[in-house]
This record gives sequence, C-alpha cells and structure tokens, in this order.
Amino acid sequence: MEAPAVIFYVLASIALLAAVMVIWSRNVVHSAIYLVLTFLCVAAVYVLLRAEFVAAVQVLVYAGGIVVLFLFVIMLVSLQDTLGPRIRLHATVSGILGATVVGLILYVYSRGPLATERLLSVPPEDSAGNLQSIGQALYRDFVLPFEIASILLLVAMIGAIVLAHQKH
Amino acid sequence: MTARPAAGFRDFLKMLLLLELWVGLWVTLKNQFRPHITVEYPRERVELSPRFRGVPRLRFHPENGEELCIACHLCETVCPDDCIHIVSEKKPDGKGKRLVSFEINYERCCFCGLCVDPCPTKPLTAIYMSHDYEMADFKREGFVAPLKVLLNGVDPKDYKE
Amino acid sequence: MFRTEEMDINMGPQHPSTHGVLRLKLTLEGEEVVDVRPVIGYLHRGVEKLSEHRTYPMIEPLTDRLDYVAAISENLGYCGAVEKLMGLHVPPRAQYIRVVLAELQRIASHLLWLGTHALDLGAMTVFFYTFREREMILDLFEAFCGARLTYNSMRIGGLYEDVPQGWTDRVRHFIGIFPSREKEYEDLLTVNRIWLGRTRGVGVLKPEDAVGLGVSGPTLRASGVDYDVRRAQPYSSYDQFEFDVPVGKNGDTYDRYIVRMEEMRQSCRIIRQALDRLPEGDVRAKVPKYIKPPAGEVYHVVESPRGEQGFYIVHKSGEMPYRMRFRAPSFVNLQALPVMCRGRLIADIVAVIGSIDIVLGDVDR
Amino acid sequence: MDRQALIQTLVIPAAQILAVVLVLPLVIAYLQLVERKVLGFMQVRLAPRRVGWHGLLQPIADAVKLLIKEDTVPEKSDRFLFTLAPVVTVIPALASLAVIPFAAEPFHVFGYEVNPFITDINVALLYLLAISSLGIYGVILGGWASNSKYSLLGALRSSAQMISYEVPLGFAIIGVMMLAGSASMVEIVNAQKAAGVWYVLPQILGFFCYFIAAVAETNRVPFDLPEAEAELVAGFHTEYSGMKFALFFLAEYTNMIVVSSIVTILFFGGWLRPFPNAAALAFLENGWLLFVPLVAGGFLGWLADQKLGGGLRLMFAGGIAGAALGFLIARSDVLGLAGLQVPAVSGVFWFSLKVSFFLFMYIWFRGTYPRYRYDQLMALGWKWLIPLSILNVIGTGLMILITG
Amino acid sequence: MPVPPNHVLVFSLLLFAVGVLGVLTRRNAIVILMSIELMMNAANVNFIMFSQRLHDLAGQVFSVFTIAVAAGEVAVGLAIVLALFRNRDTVYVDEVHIMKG
Repeated sequence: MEAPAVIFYVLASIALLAAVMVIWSRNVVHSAIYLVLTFLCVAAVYVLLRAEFVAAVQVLVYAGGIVVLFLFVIMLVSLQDTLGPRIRLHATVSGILGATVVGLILYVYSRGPLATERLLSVPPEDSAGNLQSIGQALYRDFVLPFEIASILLLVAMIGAIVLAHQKH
Repeated sequence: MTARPAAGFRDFLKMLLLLELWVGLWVTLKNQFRPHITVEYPRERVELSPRFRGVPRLRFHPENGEELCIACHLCETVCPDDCIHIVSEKKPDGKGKRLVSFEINYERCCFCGLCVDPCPTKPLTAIYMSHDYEMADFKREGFVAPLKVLLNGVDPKDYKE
Repeated sequence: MFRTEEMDINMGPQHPSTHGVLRLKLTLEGEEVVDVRPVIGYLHRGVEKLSEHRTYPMIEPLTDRLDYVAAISENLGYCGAVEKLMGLHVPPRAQYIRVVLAELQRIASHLLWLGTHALDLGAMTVFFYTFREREMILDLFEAFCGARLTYNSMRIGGLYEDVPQGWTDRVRHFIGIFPSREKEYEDLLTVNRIWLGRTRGVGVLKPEDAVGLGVSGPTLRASGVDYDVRRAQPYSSYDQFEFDVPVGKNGDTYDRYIVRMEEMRQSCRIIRQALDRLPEGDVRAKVPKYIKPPAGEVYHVVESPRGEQGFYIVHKSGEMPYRMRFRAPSFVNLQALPVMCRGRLIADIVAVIGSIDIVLGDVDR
Repeated sequence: MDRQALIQTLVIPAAQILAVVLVLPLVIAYLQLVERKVLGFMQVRLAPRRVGWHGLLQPIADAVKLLIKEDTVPEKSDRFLFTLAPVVTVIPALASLAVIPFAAEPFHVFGYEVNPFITDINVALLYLLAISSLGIYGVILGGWASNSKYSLLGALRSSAQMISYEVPLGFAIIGVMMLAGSASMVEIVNAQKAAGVWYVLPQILGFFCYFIAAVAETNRVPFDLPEAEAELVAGFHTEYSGMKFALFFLAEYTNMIVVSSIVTILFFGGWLRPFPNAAALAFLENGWLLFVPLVAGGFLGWLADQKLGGGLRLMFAGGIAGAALGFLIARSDVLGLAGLQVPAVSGVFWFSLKVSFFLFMYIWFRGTYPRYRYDQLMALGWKWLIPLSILNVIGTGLMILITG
Repeated sequence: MPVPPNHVLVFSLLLFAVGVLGVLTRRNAIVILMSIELMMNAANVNFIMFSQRLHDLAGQVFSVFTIAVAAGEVAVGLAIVLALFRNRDTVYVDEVHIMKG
C-alpha cells in the first residue's frame, strides 16, 4: 500500500473512533473534544482528496466556530451530565434494522464498479488552481445558492439572537 | 482643569488618526532614555538622610567614652510599644541612679523615635536613632538587644550576591 | 451576553486589585455584577481602644498606621485635635511647614493612587512613573523626619524639629519638575480612548447619594459637591493660601481621576505659596512635659487625601484619653462601592475600587 | 524511492521541523528576556540582572525553575482536559510555523537544497486561519477544566474574544490575497517584489485591521482580558503551574512570533529589502546595509553609555554583535568564507529585522496602554474592525477594477 | 490517493451510522446536535469524494454550503437548547413535554 492510503485508513479509523466516543462519553465537554478530533481527521481526509479549500473551511468553521459554540453553551448551562447513551426497546429494534441496512449498503458497495477504481488515478488538474476554481464556481456557477446560503445564515443569526437574548 | 474632549472636526480627525495613542507610545519611548531608578541593593545602597530613623541605639560620650544614659526611665515611659526595658540601681553614693541593664526588643519597636524626644542628656541624647536597618535574624532572641549591642551595634552582616 | 445562573465569586482578601485585604462578595450574572458586599475587618488592630491606654504623645505613632499612605495628614489631624483640646497655639512657622508637609503628602498619596489605579486598569507603566516621583517626596520626608512611610512627623504643639538645611530648596525643585511629569501621566491616560472608555460613565455616584452616604474628599467633589474642609473649616492656616477646589460634574470614575489630578496641581500651588511666605520663628509651642489636657471633648477634622479625616477625643482626667474615635474617610467612602458597582461589569469594579482610593488600614483601623 | 528523493521528502522536512521545535523555545525564552528588559527600560528600571551578565542567563534559570516546579492539579478539576489544554494550545501555535517562509533563497547543506521554510502550500493563508482558530481550545478547556470561577470567566471571555476577532482577521488579509492573486506566502512576497511596493501602502487599512485583530487574537495588551491579572487574577491559567504553565507561555509567544511573521510577509515584503526594485539600493541585498545598524548600534551604545550606563548597553551590545555577525556572513563572498549563502542569509536578516520590530510593538503596547473592557473589546471588534476590514476588501476590489 | 472510492464511502457510511446512533440513543440535546454534525460531515465526505472522482467542483461547492447550513443549524439549535435550559432547567429532550398535547 502506498503512504497516502495508509494515512487515509489511519485517519478514518481515528475519526470513527472519536465519533463513537462523541456519543459514548458521559461528559459533554469530552464529547465536544472528540467531535473536534473527528472534524480534524475528516479535514485531513479532505486534504488527501485534494480539497484543501474545503478542508480549511472545515477546520475554520467546524473546529474553530461550531464546537467552540458548543463549548460555550455547555459552560453556560453548566450542568452535571450523568446520563450516557440509553438503549431502549425501539432503539434496539431500529438499531438492528439500521445495522441491516448498513450491511446491505456495504454489500452493494463491495460489488459495485467503485470497488475497482482508484481515486486520483488520473493526475488531478493543477492544484494551485483549486482555490481559484472554487472561487469561480462559487461566484459564477453557484451564485444563487451562494446568496441563498448567506441569507440563510443571516436568518439563522437573527433567529439565534432572538432565541437566546435575555428577556427582561 | 482638563476639559473633556469636545466633539468637532479636529477631534474627530484626532480620533481617526489615533493621535492620543501615538502620544502615549511616545511617552514610553522617551522614558526609555531616562535614567533608571533601580537601586541594586545590596550592591548599591541608598544614601540615608542625616535624620534617618533606623534602629534605636545607645551611645557613648564621644570624648570621654562614658555611657551617656543616666537611667532616668523617660524613654521607657514614653515608648508606645513597651519595647524598652531598663533596670537601674541607686548609685552607691546615693546620688542618682546607675544603669544595670538596658534592653530594646526590636520585634516590638516601631521606629517612631519618641524615645529620643524626652532624653534629658541634651544636646547629645543617650538614645538615638541609628542608621542601621539591616536586622534580619533567624531567631527571636536575636531581636532583643542588650546593652552591649545597643552601645556597640551588631557586627555588620556581610550580604553577598 | 446570555443569561446564566447567578454566580457568587469572592474577590479578595487576596486579590491583586482590592488594594489590601478587602474582600468583596460578588454576585455575578455572566460578567454583570448584581450585588457587591464588602467584607472588612481583616486588618483590624483596635487602634481606638489601644489609644485609651496611651498618653497623648504615644498615640501619634498609632495614627501613622491608620491611613499608612498619608500618615502626615493623620498626624496633622491628630495633633490638631489635641491642640484644640488643650487650647494650644501653634507657631506660624510650624503651621506653614505642616501645610507644606500635608500637601506633599497629598501629592504622594495621589501618586500612589494613580499608579495603582492605572495598574488595575492595565496601564502598568504609569505605576513606575508615579512611584519615581513619589520616591522624591519620600526622600523629602526622610530628610525632614527620618522615616519614609510612618513618619510620626509632628508633635503636639508644633514640630519636633525645624526643617533641615536646604530642604525648602529641594521642595521647590520638586514642585518645579512635577508639573511636567504630571503632563506625562496625562499624556498616557487622560485622553487615551481606552482609559476614557474604562472610566467615563463608570461607577457614577450622584451628588445626593454621595452626601447621603457621607462620602467625602475627591470622591465627593467629583460628584459635584463643592466641599473641602481646607476651605470650609480652615485649619493650620489654610485660610491664608489661595487655591481652587476642583469639582467634577458626573461623579464617574473619570471625574474622580480628573479631580485628583487637579488637586495635585493645586497642592503644588499651595506649597509654593507656603514656601514663599514661610515665617521665621519657633516651630514648637510651649508644651508641658506631661500633657494633661483639661477634661472635655473635641472633634477636629482635616482634609486628608482621601477625604474628611476626623478625630474625636473625650478626655476626663490624667494623661490618656477616655475615648478616642477616628472618622476614617476610606471606611465611609467604601460604603458607596455597592451603589456605584451594581449593574456594571466585573472589570468596572476594579476601576471603581481604584477610583475611591481606599486604604485598608484606614477602613479597618 | 531512491535515496535522494527520500532525503528530499522526508529527512529534510523532519530536520526542519526538529530545528523549529528545538530552536523556538530558546528564541522565546530570550524574547521573553528582551520583553522584560525593554519593559523595564520603558518603566525606568533595570529588569533582570542577577542571573548571568545583565540577566543573560535569566531565561535558562526561569526554564529550569518551571521544569522542576511542582505540577499541581486542582483536586476537583477534570484531569484529562486539564492536562490536554496546554498541549492543544501549543500544537496549533507550532503548526502555524510550518508555512511561514523566513526567506526565499534555499540554503545549500551537504549538497542538498534546504528551503528556509518547511512547506509552501497554495492555501497557506487559509491554513493559518484554520490553525489559529484551534488555539482557542487550550484556553477554553484550561479555563473550564480548572474548575475555578476566575478561570471559567477567563475562558468564556477569551472564547468570545477569539471568535469575534477571527472575522476581521480573515477579512483583513483578503485584500492582500486579491492583490497578490494567491494565498501562498512565497507567492505573496514575490507579488510584492513584482509590484515594487510593500503591500502596507495599498493595504494600510487592512494592515491596521489585521494587526489590531492579531494583537487581540494573541491576547496581548490592550486586549489581554482573558488573563487580566487585576480582574481575573490570571484568567484561564490561574490554576496552572510548572510545565503546563510554561506550555501556555510558549504558545502565547509563539503566536506573537507567528503573527509578526505574517504581518511581515503580507504587508511588509517578507524577506525583501526596502524598495525591492530600486536598483540604487541593490547593495542592501548583499548586506551592505548591515553596516548601518553596525554604525548606528555603535553610536547609540556610546550614547547610552554616556547618558545612562548599565541597562541599555546590553541591548546595543547585542545589536552590534548581531549586526557584525550578519555583516560577516553577508560579506562572506568578499571575505572568502565559503559555504555561507549570501542571498538566503540576507533574506533571513531582513525578515528577522521586520519581525523584531513587530515584536517590539507588542512590548511597546504592553508598556503603554490600559486594558479594554470586555464589552468595549467586543464593540471595537464588531463595530469598527469588521466594517473597516470589509470596507478594505471593497476598496481593494475597486482599486483592482480601476487599475486593471 | 489510491484508495478505492467505496472505502471512502464506507467511511462516510459508518460516520453517518454513528451519528444516527447518537441521535437515537442520547437524550442530551447538545449531544444530539453534535451527532447531527457528524451526519453532515459524513455527507460532506461523500460530496468531496465524488467531486474528486468526477472532476467536478460542484461537490466541493456543495460541501461548503453544507458547512454554512451546519453553522446556521448549530446556532439556532444551541439557542433553542439555551432557551430550553432557561425555561425548563434541563437539556434532556425526553423531559420536555411542552409540545405534547
């Protein structure tokens, strides 16, 4: 196996492990820290996939913003969290169902045409252009979704402020 | 009285150019080239004024070398901290008193100098505020100064870096 | 900020900016202060009670330790009270020298206040500059009375000794260079936008509150109440000098800052006048060896750097007072702290404590 | 892989990283000494003088003290996070250094070309933004895990502060990216060389926004609220001692160096000499100007000796020694010292000179300004810096449109 | 990166599954929000992978949008949690019955 592949498998395992820890750990702050770890590993996977811009945004927004927001709220509500995950009947049933579905999908994957391909077997286009081409795609081809996304963010911001603002 | 900054175009411009922040920076820069005020004790020592009130001590008469104290107990009486302890006895000829022991407890002393005030042996008072101020010790006993120490002073401690 | 649970937090008695052993129990909501409760008494030494077992000259060193950064003002007030009780007349030269000393003390005390206040608000350099100048004043005091902090500088009926040779010239030299140094502090602080932001509108004390709480000194005058003991009830020949009493408008931290800065200039002015007109003569009135005042009671008040420093003596017989009571300006001014702090941020508490300039030795006595 | 490629791809980067990680603590230790010295001189005092000649060994003594000091962990703290916090503060700070070029010309070591930077990636600026946004975790976790109210308040303050100031920080550098047309550090400096002007001139607004936001981001005076000792005792690191405290310390100063480097690269032409295209000043390139600090340092040293004695002499002596060394290296071609590379060293010299200036600015600010209050800090960030930096982006765009 | 695309897909699938598991089994609203983030990340991995495989930037662009949406979602979600905590003094979703008739 080549080095990037090894790195991918290591990163993927860490990410999954951390993700499990997110939902497993009882301390919410620990959850948040594992969440950061997951995000960072996923960002590294993006880098491997030559999506440096998205990786940077992922770290910037997810790790630098969202999880900090999580931590902020956790500290504000400052509750003693003692409840771990709870397995109940319908959760168990749905878990079994879900596991079946996951298994089915895995089976399909292993049969499909994707299994034999190799990612990036074709040399990628000049990676220096990545940032520029993303910018062009964002502002030329996808300008409407982009604007909609910004409006969405604005609305979300206002909504969050209204919800969280102290009522005297 | 310094006026509060009033609104106006000039002030607006000043605010925009962060003028007062530059002035502040200039002050600290300028002061870098002022002489420093640090005295590197114990390598250097500050010059004490003649009236400096260090630990109270007794003194001999500078000419004939006799004790000046006449055991009048005035300093003991006036001391606000009760740190002076005098023992005296009648002179054999029955005239006046003679000093037997004189102790000052430096742990109590507050260096107020009140004991020097009433000392009757003017102009050269028997008790005086010396210029010694280094009196650290590891034992409490070291702070109770008997007559001998009071008269001769402690041996100067050698402070080394 | 978001509303959270109220949080109790202890500020002090070991805290960098409570200026001694003041303890504040803060109730916070986020960063906002809901309530402040000062807890005092950590430095209580029972000075008033101690005074009942000491003769009058022996009490003076105790007064040094009340407001230990302005000991000369305390000495002046105490000696004035006893002199009033005894009906003594202090020679004019002693009175003038006392004024010079008291005003130098005011500058030294305000310099200490300015340094620590600025340090609390983060401007650490001012601290060193003010201490550089304060050191010059302390050198003057050392030359005069031999001590640098607890002076015991005066005696009932005047001074122990006249000023040493060349002392007045050194004072003149100091008040000559001091205004330029004060300009430097002002350059660093007065118009600095951060300083303005930290002090203006912070800790407002309304005039009626100030009077109602018994606040005195620069803190009172910053609230716009024009009252200065030096002018209202002149003592030690203050009536012979010309000086302005700076008065603030808004009663905020910035006004208290400005008032004190101006007071330092006025002090220089008074010192200059006193030195120019320094009379010749004795510095000590005829005082009996054993001070036995007539029975009676007396209240004498002086304007210390912190405010009205009052001395109340009840004398019955003998050489010791029957009852002694100090009106400590820091103690009274501290009462205004909760009023000024409620609804502000934590950082403002630091600014407000700094601006009312308390000395814990004075508060706890 | 053949041996050559192996060395180029693995050994050299590893050696570079090792060099950075090993040299940096030493640099920071002495940066801290310089800070104390300069602050001391600003405050008309002498600063450390007892350990070593003029306190030159003070950093070593401090480091030893921190290393052997008891490492206390508060009883009710979250041990895991308490230990993790200083580590996650240091890692992003060190990781930022990976993309910072100290010069452009490669050194030649044992026949291999060694670049004076670890890597030059095309999204370097984004990488820096992303990495620096991670630095907040150490602060917030340290404050929370200490289980102390003062620390928690410090952590909350700093999280709000750092999130707020990342926005103007990001906007302020967009102008530079637009002008240079690249996010790679080397490309940006090369673009400045091509333009013949440091970007501080066309981007003066961006520079101000960036520098102010960066000072806030590094939690330095006048924005040092999270650790305001007068209010919160020491903020998030109240409970820390020993090595853990040292790590926080290391991170803070690393961040200062990183920020100063970024400012130098983005706005002050990195390793370029002043007026990079003026042929008349070409002698600066091969180090003739190093004479100037030599002479100036000598003069100032003499002046300091005359006026003050003591303290400042040290600085000037250091300046003279450094300049002399730089001169020797830079004139090595003339002096016949083989193996020393003039262009690379010249670049490193200019770069460090500029970085030192900004580090001095940090110290200067600390010596001069009071501290902002929490709400004022937020107001400054949101009401002034963000609009101004957006204005800067728009202005830069218009400028590019007009000038083509 | 010579990894078969389906391995990346499997990674994304498992990440998604963990997210679902979190939403199903945890009662703490904050952790549930975190799990939702995990699922969004899983989706993003797919976007990026296909963007790379098809040499089409649309995938990357959409993952940027996803991140933006996630940011908005978290802001609103956490605001709701905060409001919940303020009014009901809990962040456990099954203790919130206010919507039940």
